[in-house]
Amino acid sequence: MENASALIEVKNLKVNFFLDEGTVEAVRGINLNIYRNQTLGIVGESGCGKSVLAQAILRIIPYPGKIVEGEILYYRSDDDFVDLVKLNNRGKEIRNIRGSEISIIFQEPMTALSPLYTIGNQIMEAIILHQKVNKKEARELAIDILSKVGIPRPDLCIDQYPFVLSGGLCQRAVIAMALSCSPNLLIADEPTTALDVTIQAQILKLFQDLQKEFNMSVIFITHDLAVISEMTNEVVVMYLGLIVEQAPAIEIFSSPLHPYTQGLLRSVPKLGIESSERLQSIKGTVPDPFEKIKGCPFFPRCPLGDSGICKDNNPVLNTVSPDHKVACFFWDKKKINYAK
Amino acid sequence: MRLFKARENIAKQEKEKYFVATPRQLMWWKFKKHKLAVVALYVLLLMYFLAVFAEFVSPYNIHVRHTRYLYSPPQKIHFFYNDKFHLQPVVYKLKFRIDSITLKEIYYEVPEEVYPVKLFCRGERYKWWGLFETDIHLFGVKPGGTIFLLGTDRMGRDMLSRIISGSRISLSIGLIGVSLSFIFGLILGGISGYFGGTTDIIIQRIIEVLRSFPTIPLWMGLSAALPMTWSPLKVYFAITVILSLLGWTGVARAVRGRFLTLREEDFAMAAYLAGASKWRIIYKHLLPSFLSHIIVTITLRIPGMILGETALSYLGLGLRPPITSWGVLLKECQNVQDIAHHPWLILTVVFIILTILSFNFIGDGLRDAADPYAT
Amino acid sequence: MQNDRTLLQVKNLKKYFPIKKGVFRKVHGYVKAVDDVSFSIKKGETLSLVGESGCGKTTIGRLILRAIKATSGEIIFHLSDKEVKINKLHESELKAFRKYMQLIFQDPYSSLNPRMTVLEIIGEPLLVNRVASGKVLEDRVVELMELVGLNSKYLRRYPHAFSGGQRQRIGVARALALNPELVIADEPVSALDVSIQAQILNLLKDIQQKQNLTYFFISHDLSVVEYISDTVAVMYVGQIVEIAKTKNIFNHLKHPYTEALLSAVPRIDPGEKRERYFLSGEVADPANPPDGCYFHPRCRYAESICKTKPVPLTEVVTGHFVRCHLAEELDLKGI
Amino acid sequence: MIPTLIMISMIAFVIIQLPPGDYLTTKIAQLQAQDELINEDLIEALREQYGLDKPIYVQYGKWIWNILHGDFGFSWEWQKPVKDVIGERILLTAIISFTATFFIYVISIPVGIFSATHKYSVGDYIITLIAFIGLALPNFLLALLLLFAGYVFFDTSLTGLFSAEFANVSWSGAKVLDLLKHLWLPVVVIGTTSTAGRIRIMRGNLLDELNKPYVVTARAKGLSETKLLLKYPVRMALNPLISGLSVLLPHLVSGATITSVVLSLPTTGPMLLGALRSQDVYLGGAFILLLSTLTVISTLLSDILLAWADPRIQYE
Repeated sequence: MENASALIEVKNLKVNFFLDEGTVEAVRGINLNIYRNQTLGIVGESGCGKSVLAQAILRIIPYPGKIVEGEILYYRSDDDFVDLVKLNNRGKEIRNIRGSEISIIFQEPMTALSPLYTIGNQIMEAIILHQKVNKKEARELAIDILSKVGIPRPDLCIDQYPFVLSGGLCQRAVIAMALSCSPNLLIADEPTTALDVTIQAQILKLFQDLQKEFNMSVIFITHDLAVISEMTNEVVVMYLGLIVEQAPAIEIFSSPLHPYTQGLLRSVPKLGIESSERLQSIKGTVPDPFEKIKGCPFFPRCPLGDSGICKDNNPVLNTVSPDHKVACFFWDKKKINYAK
Repeated sequence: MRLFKARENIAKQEKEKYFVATPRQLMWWKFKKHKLAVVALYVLLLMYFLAVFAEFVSPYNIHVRHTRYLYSPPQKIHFFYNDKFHLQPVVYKLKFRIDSITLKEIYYEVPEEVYPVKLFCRGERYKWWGLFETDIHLFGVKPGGTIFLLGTDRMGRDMLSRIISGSRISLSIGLIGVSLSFIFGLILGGISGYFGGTTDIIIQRIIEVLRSFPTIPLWMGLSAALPMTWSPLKVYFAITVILSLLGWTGVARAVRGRFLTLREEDFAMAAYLAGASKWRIIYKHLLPSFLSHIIVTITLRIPGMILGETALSYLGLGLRPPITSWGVLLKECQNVQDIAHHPWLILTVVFIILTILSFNFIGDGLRDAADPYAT
Repeated sequence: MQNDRTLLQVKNLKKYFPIKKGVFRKVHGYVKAVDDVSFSIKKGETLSLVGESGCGKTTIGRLILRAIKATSGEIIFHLSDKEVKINKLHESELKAFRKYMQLIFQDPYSSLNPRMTVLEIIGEPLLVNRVASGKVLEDRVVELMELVGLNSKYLRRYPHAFSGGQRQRIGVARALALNPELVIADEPVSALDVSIQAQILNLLKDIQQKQNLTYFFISHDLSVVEYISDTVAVMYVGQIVEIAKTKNIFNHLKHPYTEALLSAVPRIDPGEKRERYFLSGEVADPANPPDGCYFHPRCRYAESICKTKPVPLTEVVTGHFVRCHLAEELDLKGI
Repeated sequence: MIPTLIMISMIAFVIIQLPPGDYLTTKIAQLQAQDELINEDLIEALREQYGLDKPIYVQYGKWIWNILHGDFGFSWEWQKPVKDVIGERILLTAIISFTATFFIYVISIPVGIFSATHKYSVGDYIITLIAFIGLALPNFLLALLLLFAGYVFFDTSLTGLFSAEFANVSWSGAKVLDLLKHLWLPVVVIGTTSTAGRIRIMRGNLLDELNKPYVVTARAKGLSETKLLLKYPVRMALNPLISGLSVLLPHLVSGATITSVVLSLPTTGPMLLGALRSQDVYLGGAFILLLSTLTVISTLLSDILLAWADPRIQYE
């Protein structure tokens, strides 16, 4: 954060999915900066648009989704930048960025790899694609990266098919693939959700170590607040395609300002905290994605909501302190302190 | 997103209607989206209507030979005659002369002699399904005129009437054959899927063997074994059984597959743990879920049955005259010369293709609709 | 609440699945999915079973429900007037007995038949056990829907009309329909969104208080387990490695695996960097477990005895059972 | 596979024995009625050799025993050993079926890929429509229509596999060329339905695969769309087509049988038909047995191919 030079600037990004049943506004106007060497956490429940945001950056939004507005500026250096939205999503330019400068890791390690090819084949493919090396060199690089992600006996593992490996090993292989070309930005979309806790801990540790080693920015997407709190220094909370709060991790977990963030924090059971008290859940459910939302998206479930203003007006993301932004009309009305 | 998949046809304010919609309603709404399937459904309904009311719909009795009109080409219906347009369609009188060189009959129309096409016209007497005797036909012309819309065959029989009448056999053989193979398949596939173990292995083996037989040679072999002395009705049923003998393997496989996956579904387990009996689980939980899929499978199998009959009859191993089926009709087109000189004889093909196409479209539409809850 | 009556007792429960190979389906060995498990649950309490995927926790749930039959061991259900050995019940007796124990499923989608209305789904246990029918049944279903916080005017809706959380409520209502003594909840919140999880957990707790229910709670999520349970059993490769009161499991734990599990759980405590301990390697293969203590290849305290000598589950402190040779010597860190 | 073959041979034998009486009895009666001389010795020898007076299982045993020793029996109709009658015809059937298989895959895979990757485009609709019509056009009808078209438009008869000058001469380079010239029609006729079906299958499979996570991962690697498509989803979507080979071949053999009757090809069809009509049991039986064996071999072939194409199968 000290040398705050942006790597990615997302400006007013809007993504719609045009389905037969109607249009789903998955991302509804997002502004966001990702800085060099920073780990940005994006947290939110299913359907909040966090994965779509990640896909938008790589321009791999699945059909029938489309970026309808906005810019995603990618800065190779301070004055060499490109608007990813303007690139042809099948063109050479974006393909050169994918996998080499920006790479992504998905939730299910087993399905993210094709069962028809060996781990090595799939990793080497990325290496050969982006680096000027021959097959033999690529293989050595692949073995090297596999050992970096902590795979035992990488020289044997490289010739294995994904389905003979455990979930944890597979995820390591996927990470190896993503890191094989030393990207500037790594997007991790729920990378540990499908894994067991002990394996999750291993993988999270691996992420922390690798980030230092590779000098890259990381976008860490998850629904798990605890994982976010361990992994990131800056947190973005999303709800229904919008950012509702953004702050450094320490601040967002100690003094969350948005009622949704507060609700989320209160509704998860925390280890070591007396269990006699009831969890305070957020009422209601996430609304129908086809519904057009006019006012504050959280209004129907909000404990502070005021039908006068919240119902019809969407609050903008306000900077309330130098590095804390919140989109709520009543953020200062009901502060709760989460510090222990 | 699951929640919102199947509700294309309902406006927002009708949400509640969607929420309480039965599976059948959901399927129908989804089916209706497949326009071609809906069209095909109407086409088939029409076909079956024709088959049921064959004697009434066809202008002539199928066995009546119009000996003065052998190999008559299709007659045209005219709205424009006497230099004027009329609402009442007519046909012209059909006459022929002998070509002096080839000695062939050449048919020509006589525009001076018009016969109005009348609805509910009186004609030859017939007994509808052997029940009601009447002489009313859907359409026809007065005695003296002829109305051979699709021409006549070598014995001067009206082709349209024969095709309509043939549809009764061809269309029913598909339905009955499929029903038989459905029953075989359901029972054996159900047993296989439900009990598993050795029973399953044995049944699977039998299916495997039957599937590795090329169907047509097997059908041919079996039909060749039918005694020539059998009555047409007996032959008809024997052929149906032969056709379904191989058809059931596909159904059995589909049933077994669905059974195995559904048996593992949590909701079946829930019913079991609630104390529901095996039969309740089968008919209340499993059957409704896979019935629609099975219907798709058998819909797509009917064409095969119809074609099987057609093919066997065409080879002379299936139905034989005096039974009239589409295959029997096609038998008249054994060689190129026949077809080349009397191309209208091949018009039966159009009906066959239309039917097969319709079944395929409906099957396609049903497949889309079969699981309205799919994501 | 505590009336100290044992409701369920599980003794030396084993379930071995044969591994069949080849054309003749010859048995080539066994997957020891559940390997000598014993515990008991008191009436009105919640016992949670935690462990990583494949450790056999779901199998134990199914064994208690007699959805599958145990290889050996006893499952004894203590009703107020009689004792029932579940593993010995005949099919016919079993059917009558099912009403005493019910299951809440993990997946709120596949556990509800999409072709049945809410009324039919919740009413099914009542109907098939001939408890109620017609209007009486409908009234009871309405009552149950209100109990789990569903609007009873949705009686005739189909499952597709509901969100995940609401569907899980329907599942809970179905499980409660017959007033069971024991409810087995197999990861009931892990398929739900964070904000919905809390709703369901609260619901389960409220109903337990209202009806003096007993829960057998299966989960991989330690914070959920801490919140909901009175007693916790930790499983590793088909065995219980530690079982004790919740407080003791989290604060005075005695097994290195429990320690590793707890250490692995990510926490929300920004700023505070705790010392973590990472388990290396992978979970042992239940078809071919290591000699001695199953955990020894991954255990940082392992000594030579651990590699050869199998460990029994021993009571180290009253009510605190541990399966570790070194349980008395180690000083492990809790939360 | 061996038990399957044994069962097939049993069924084939039962089928050919189904018609009442046997050829010999009928033939003798016929000859006697015409007061012709009967070679009693030959008939007795044959009766003995095939155990016609023994119970059916003995007959079956003898039949199979002889077949295992390369003797397929005697064709009454042709008055020749069955082996001499059918050799070339089975070969031609196999050639037609395998060529048709090739034709089917060469057409259907690329077209299916196009259709799936251009979902709901004009091209997709046209392909879909053609595929549906292809599905609705059974072999022999298509053969009839093509014959008709050939006659009307080109005034030629499209029947047969060889030109007249090659029909009855032994194999030579020129004859092979002539065969190739005639082969296209039966191949098209037999292959159309299956091609149409496989286009639909390929399209469906590929559509299922296109949005799988492993495809997205590969795309995120920066692969070009074409390379990506061919390496990942297409390879995966091919597997059902490969395993479908085992169903395809019986189907083609079936189709070839009836088509060859319509097109009067010198393959198995017309002869099998004749054999069945005249109860020439050993000829018919040999045909059914050999055709079925052909398809069993194809099942084996598709299993091997699939194991080669999908590493998951080797690990099972």
